[in-house]
Amino acid sequence: QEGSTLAQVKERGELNCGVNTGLVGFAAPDASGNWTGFDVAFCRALAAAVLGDPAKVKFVPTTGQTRFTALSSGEVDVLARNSTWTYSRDTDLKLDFIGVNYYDGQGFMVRSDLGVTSAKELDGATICIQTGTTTELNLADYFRANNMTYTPVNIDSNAEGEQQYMAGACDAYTTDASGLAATRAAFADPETHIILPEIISKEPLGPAVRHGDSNWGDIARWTLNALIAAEEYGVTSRNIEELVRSSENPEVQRLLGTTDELGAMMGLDAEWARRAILAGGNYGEIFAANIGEQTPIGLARGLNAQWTQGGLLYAPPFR
Amino acid sequence: MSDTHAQTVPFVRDTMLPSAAPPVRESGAIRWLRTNLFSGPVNTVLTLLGALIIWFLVSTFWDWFAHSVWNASSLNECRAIIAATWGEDARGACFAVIRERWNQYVFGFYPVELYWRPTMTFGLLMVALAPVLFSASLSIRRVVLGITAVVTLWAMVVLGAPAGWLIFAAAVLVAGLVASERNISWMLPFSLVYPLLGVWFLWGGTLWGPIFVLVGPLLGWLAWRALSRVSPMLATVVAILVTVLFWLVLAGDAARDAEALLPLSIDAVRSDRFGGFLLSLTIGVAGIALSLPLGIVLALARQSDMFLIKSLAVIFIEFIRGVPLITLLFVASLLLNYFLPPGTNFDIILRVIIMVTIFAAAYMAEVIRGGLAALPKGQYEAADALGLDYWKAQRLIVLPQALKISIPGIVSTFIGMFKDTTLVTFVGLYDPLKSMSDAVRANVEWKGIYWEPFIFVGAIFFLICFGMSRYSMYLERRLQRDHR
Amino acid sequence: MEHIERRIDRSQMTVSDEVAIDIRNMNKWYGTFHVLRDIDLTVHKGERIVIAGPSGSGKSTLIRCINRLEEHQAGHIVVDGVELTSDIKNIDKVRSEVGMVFQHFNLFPHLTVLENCTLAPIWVRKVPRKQAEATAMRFLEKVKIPEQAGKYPGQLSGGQQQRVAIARSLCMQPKIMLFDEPTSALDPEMIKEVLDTMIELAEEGMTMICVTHEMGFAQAVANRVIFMDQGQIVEQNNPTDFFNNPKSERTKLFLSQILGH
Amino acid sequence: MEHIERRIDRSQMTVSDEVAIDIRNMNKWYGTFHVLRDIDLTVHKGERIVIAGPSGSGKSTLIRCINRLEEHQAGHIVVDGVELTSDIKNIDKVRSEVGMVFQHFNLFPHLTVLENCTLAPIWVRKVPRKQAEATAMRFLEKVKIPEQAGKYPGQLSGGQQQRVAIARSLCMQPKIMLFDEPTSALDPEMIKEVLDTMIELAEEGMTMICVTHEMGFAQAVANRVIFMDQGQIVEQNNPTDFFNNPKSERTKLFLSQILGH
Amino acid sequence: MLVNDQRYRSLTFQVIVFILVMAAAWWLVDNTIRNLALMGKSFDFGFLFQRAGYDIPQTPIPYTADDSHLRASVVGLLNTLIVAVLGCIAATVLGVIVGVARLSKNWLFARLMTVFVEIFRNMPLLLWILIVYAIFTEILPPPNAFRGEAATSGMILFDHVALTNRYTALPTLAMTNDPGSLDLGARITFNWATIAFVVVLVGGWFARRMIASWAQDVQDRTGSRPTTWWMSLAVMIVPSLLLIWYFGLHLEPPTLQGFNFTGGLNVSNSLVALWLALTLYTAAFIAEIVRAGILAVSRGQSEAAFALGLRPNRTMSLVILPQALRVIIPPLISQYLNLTKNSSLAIAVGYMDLRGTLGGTTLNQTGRELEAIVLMMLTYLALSLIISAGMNVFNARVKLKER
Ligand SMILES: Nc1ncnc2c1ncn2[C@@H]1O[C@H](COP(=O)(O)OP(=O)(O)OP(=O)(O)O)[C@@H](O)[C@H]1O
Ligand SMILES: Nc1ncnc2c1ncn2[C@@H]1O[C@H](COP(=O)(O)OP(=O)(O)OP(=O)(O)O)[C@@H](O)[C@H]1O
Ligand SMILES: [Mg+2]
Ligand SMILES: [Mg+2]
Repeated sequence: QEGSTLAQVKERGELNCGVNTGLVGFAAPDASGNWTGFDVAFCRALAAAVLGDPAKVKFVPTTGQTRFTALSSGEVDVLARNSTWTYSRDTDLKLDFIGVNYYDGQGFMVRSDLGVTSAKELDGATICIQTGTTTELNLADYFRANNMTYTPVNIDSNAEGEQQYMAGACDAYTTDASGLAATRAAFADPETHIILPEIISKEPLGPAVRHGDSNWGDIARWTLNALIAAEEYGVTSRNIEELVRSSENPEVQRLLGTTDELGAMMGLDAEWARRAILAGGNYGEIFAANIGEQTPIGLARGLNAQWTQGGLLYAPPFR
Repeated sequence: MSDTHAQTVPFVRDTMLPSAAPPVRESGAIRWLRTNLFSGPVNTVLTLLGALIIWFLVSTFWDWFAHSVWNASSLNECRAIIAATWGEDARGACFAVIRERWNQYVFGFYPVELYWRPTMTFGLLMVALAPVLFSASLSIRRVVLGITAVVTLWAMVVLGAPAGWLIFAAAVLVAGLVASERNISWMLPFSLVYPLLGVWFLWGGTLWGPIFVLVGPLLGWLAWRALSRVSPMLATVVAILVTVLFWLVLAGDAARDAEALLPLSIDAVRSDRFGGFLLSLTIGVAGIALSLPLGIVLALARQSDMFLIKSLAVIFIEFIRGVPLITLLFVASLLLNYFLPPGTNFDIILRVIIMVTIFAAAYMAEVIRGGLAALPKGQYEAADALGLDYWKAQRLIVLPQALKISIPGIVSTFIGMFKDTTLVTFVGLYDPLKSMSDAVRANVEWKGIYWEPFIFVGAIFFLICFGMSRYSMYLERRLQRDHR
Repeated sequence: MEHIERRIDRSQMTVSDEVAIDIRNMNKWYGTFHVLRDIDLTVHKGERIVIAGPSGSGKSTLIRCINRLEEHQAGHIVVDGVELTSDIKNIDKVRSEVGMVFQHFNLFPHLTVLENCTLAPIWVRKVPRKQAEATAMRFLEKVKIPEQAGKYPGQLSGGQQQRVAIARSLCMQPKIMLFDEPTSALDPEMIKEVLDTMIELAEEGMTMICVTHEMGFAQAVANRVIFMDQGQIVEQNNPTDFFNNPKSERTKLFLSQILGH
Repeated sequence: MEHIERRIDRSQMTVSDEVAIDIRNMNKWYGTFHVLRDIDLTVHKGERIVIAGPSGSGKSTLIRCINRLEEHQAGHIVVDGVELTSDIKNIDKVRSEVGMVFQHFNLFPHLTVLENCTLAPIWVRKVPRKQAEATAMRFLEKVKIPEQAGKYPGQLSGGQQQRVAIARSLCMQPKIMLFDEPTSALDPEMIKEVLDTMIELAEEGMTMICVTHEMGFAQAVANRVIFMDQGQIVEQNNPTDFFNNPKSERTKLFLSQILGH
Repeated sequence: MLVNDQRYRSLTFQVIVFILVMAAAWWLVDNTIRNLALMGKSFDFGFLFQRAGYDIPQTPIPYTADDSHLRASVVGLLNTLIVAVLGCIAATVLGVIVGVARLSKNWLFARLMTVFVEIFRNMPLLLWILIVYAIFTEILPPPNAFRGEAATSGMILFDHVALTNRYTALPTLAMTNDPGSLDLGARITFNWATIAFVVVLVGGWFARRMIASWAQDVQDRTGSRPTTWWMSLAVMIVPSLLLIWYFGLHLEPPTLQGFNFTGGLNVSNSLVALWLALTLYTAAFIAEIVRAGILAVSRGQSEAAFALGLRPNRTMSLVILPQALRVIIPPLISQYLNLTKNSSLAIAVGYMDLRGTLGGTTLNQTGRELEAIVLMMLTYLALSLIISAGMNVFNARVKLKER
């Protein structure tokens, strides 16, 4: 319809995607300004699904403080910035989280020579924390619940957090465990830092869209689901052409638009999911390419494995 | 004894004494040292203190500078080289990061193959500014334009500009040099269209856009010509209306149609590719160019005897001056969309430019108001008595004098604004100071590098701002000498 | 007559019957302060009128009303057939017919002497620059400083500046000239130069109203002297009678002070 | 003698044998520029000395050396028995005995006239305020402006300001007064007021050294005129002989210029 | 035609402008209302009374995560004021020193100060904030460097102060005879001892004034001014010493316990860095103002004072300064204004000022950007209006009387 986000995006010929200003593995520009990362890949898949070209994305770097406003004010069409799905954000902030692309939890990183092995031993510590995040609230709750005190050092960006932590200006750095891993991986001497076992919160990270345009929400949600489902069914960017021709699996056929025209229900064509998967591969491929164990970030799949593998990823059926 | 002249001994000198050299301790280096460094106990202590400070600074930083590494691909490599060359404990600077990433600091994420375009844009800026800034002195113009021409063309060649554009730039620069020798005001038309050209060079896209933007005021001017006999006020209103309507209603479509008919475009570069000093300069130059006229209007409004106009100006100026710039930038990035019709979305750089302009204009207005207030009332009366109307009196009599008085203030406002362009980092733009350095540090190779980028960026800011302030001092002195 | 040495040629100094300025029953207040009270004054073409009076008597205010630098609140002022009302057209018309020379010259310091003189002709009268410059040079010659045309006012002496101011007014080819104490800010040596220029103007038949304390000038040139006090015209007469035979007590007092000084 | 009208009472103008200022072989350089060359000058109590000479000849520098506003580099200056060296005690002593009046008055604009006059007595001489004010009023009366005591300098005319400056110096009850072109920044009408004040001082027998171009004053009041050129004393004589019968060529030239003017 | 009538012309013009401005305002408000409706949001400050939920490192008044956003904002405002006031004081002191030093006859020192001024004026403040902060974090030792036998760093000032890369640990003032606190409600308390000290200091200040006026009186009567500095010192200090003795006030040095120094006051580096950078940057501007102010007093003034026999220091205090101050104070106050506004760059070092709380975390957690930013701007506006009102009063008071 006129004025819908989909129409606007098509009219513009470009998807505006809000991302982190720079978190290696999730979203960061390289020396020539090309964006790469786990969140970036979702944006590209969405652009491919909607516009037919994974390159037609404009990445809008947002800070922890500007991200939701950027979304609600219409500056970005979708926010893929490792944001936690919470009750109040979904309701009061008028966002719609369209799913979870990374199940995370907040953890702590400390130097191993500090002799701390549990978060419970952090009483009185100085802790670096990014402002404007849920981690800030979790941290306050966690220390109160355990009757401990701490001194927060508020930082503005991940880069600054690393600087403070490295210089010893804080005893511990807290953020989502994935972020910690990414940060630790980039250190010159990763062995000398440990990530404490406690995960003090649930941090389901996912892309969000504005409240009120359900069709656009559906498109984003099912693009994510398509990526997850593709992994479940073994559809990869390499075998997809072949599967289009030869797949016998009706679910795969529907997903790839060879039988039912599911895309039309959302105002897209039949091959939307095919393009989304081709853009950067299925969920597993994206994960492996950006943050998986082969990358410097080196995250294990863990909770983010398919339900069939003991993880939490569970795409609803395509029918 | 009451004779007045009793004590007078008449005296006449018949040979004039020659001028003698002062006593040794009163001349030369000794005297200089004595009067300038050791003229008393306090002074001697100060001198020693000063020397101590210098010694402290030099001894602390000398090693670090002396042991600097320019050739390495990562911080660790730097450290290895330093350790290998100057020993394990040596500390040294790793300017290799500048060498590796200078382009990011200078051009942001602008496409590498198009670096020549911003280069050319800012080179030609000098030509456009020549009639305005360096109008009075031929020798300065010669030096500035000469250096600009050489540097710009050299840089364009190095950056791989296409031959056509190289010729174009050379032609403009040579035209500027020629005009500078003859009559610099020949370049005024170029100065007038330069803003649009500059925008086109930087952002690219179709040339028809700027052309049709230009058509608007042209139509307005025609309307004004036609109506000015009837009523100047009506004519002005109509002219503005025509211009704005043309821009809003026709210009976009016309440009698209013209482009379809006759494509005239260069590669488009999106705003999100702007960063580093390119971003600072773009915002700074645009802000400077826009804030001066706006500031003049605000100052005149504040000086006006129309109560309503005056109050509006006062409220506006005091409001803008009363809040920090970064809250205005937050408004630009967070709130502007609330105030505009649903669905409007315009470029973040443009929004930042608008906010920076408004901010600088409020300060500018106060500076210019000071200049206006310094003008004697007789000047206004004389203009009135000669039959000049308000606008002519302002344009011909009042503003030239008021602006001249305000030059130091105007330039320090410019400098302040240029420094403030670094604050765009807080709305997610890649300023050279913080965001760009964070982006560089986000890479594994350069994690942990702080001082070198600060020094590099700081030095460039210093050069530009210091240059501006010296230029304003020169201008002030020259204007003082003239007219006297 | 200390500053006036030469014989004055009165051949052109004819007063015509045409009315140049007609002021009827004019009143003006500054706030509640009544500066000008019931002023009636008719000036014919070619008249040379000197206005004298103690400080604060409203002399400046009166002549500033004539080209509407001040607004009057009651009565009528008709200049060259145009009544001064709040209509801007009329004001513009009157101002371009009436030249004014101020006590403090009020030259434009950022423009050269020539530019000072051509500014108004070019922008108000829309005269081509070449022609305006030619006219300006003619008048600069008339005030005897053509060689200073390229200088800035700040480079001239007070007397020269005031003559530039006169030339600047003349360039608009006004029918009437107003002078507000044109010599009182000048050093004694320079007063003569300026008075000479003004005398020459008078000799050519210019209609002039002049506020001045140069009684020598008044006696030599004026055809009418007006004495003002407390915002009113107290006495007016031809100069000979005015100086030798003042009627009102106030005038006598004033003259004794000013001439005794 | 244009500014001096009254008869001058010479009864008190006696010159004693006591030496007030003794300058021997004094030399001064600005950098390498030799401003004062071998100055020898003895001033007795009660003398009134006028220093004349072309601009830049070092007149100001000479009298500024006398109260050590400038430092001399060779020779001796003894004022009232105290030699000026870099000893601060001596400098203070000399300065409180020597009053100085500047060309540009240099009144303190943030203080009233009375405060200007009492500042130094109170802070330097430690006089009680009441008494300082009484003295100040006496001297303000002497310079004929007691009624301005409560005003600020900015509210006075130039002549009044200069008289305040003289009164301010007198309030320190100096033995010697130095004047550096006290009238040259004044309008002609005001020069008279200031000269009158200076003449009165002379009549009371004050030792004065005065740089001035007022030759009328020199002739009427001075007992000695000193002519300087290029940093040297070229000629000195009593005023009558100095003006009527100058010896040196330079003096003649200078006098012809200054009197012909 | 109305526009051709002098009387109505400006009226017409004003009416047109007024209509245009009103139309524009209406347009903006209308857009805002529609946009809010589209997003399903309201314009409502109720969020200020909700639980904030986040902690603030520096809390001048008691605050916990359970307090409301309003209280968090007040804490932020107080933090803004703390850094602004400290910055103004320090910048003035440094600026005056540098400004005077630039005028010094000492060539070397004057040049050095010129370099200082030019360097700090011509580079962005943000750069200085980042550099100073980086110097603190990179160069100072972490607290655990003070630990144990093999400590690599030591405390300074008789083991009372520790400079670490997190904070400056200062000793606390402890009392053996604590008189308890005055509760002002809203959990704002003042220790009676503090109040006693304030009272004594203010009283001492008045006593000093009285001594000064007594000295003036004596001088007026007798001419010589009694030496009063020791009396002034005594009335300022002796009562305080008595109080210290009465309350048993003593310093308790911070001790390293666990991760950090405790038992003292830890002044965070973000505050110190922000304060220092603001101070240095503003001092460069103030130095220029001071220099210009002193130069504005003509040389003739000091010469006249010397010729009257006044000593240089009296000349300074009686003649030069009173005149220079008139020139200096107005631009000085606008520098104070700038400094206060610039303190909002606290964001760069994570100092939780008004912008960091109300305009940062609160805005972000509640999503009330319109309300939060409007409130924040109004607060800053009120601050600057208060400062500039003070300046206007001052200007009117000291204007030189002219003819
Ligand atoms: N703008 C004004 N507002 C209020 N009163 C004014 C204004 N201008 C002049 N006046 C008062 O009006 C009176 C007449 O002033 P005007 O300047 O006309 O006197 P004048 O005769 O020209 O005196 P002078 O010889 O001193 O120039 C004076 O008392 C003056 O104080
Ligand atoms: N501070 C200074 N530094 C260097 N040269 C100076 C300084 N002051 C004065 N001079 C030079 O010393 C010379 C004598 O100056 P001085 O002011 O004593 O002359 P003067 O006789 O008083 O002249 P005038 O009549 O113009 O006041 C002049 O050539 C002047 O340029
Ligand atoms: Mg007058
Ligand atoms: Mg002199």
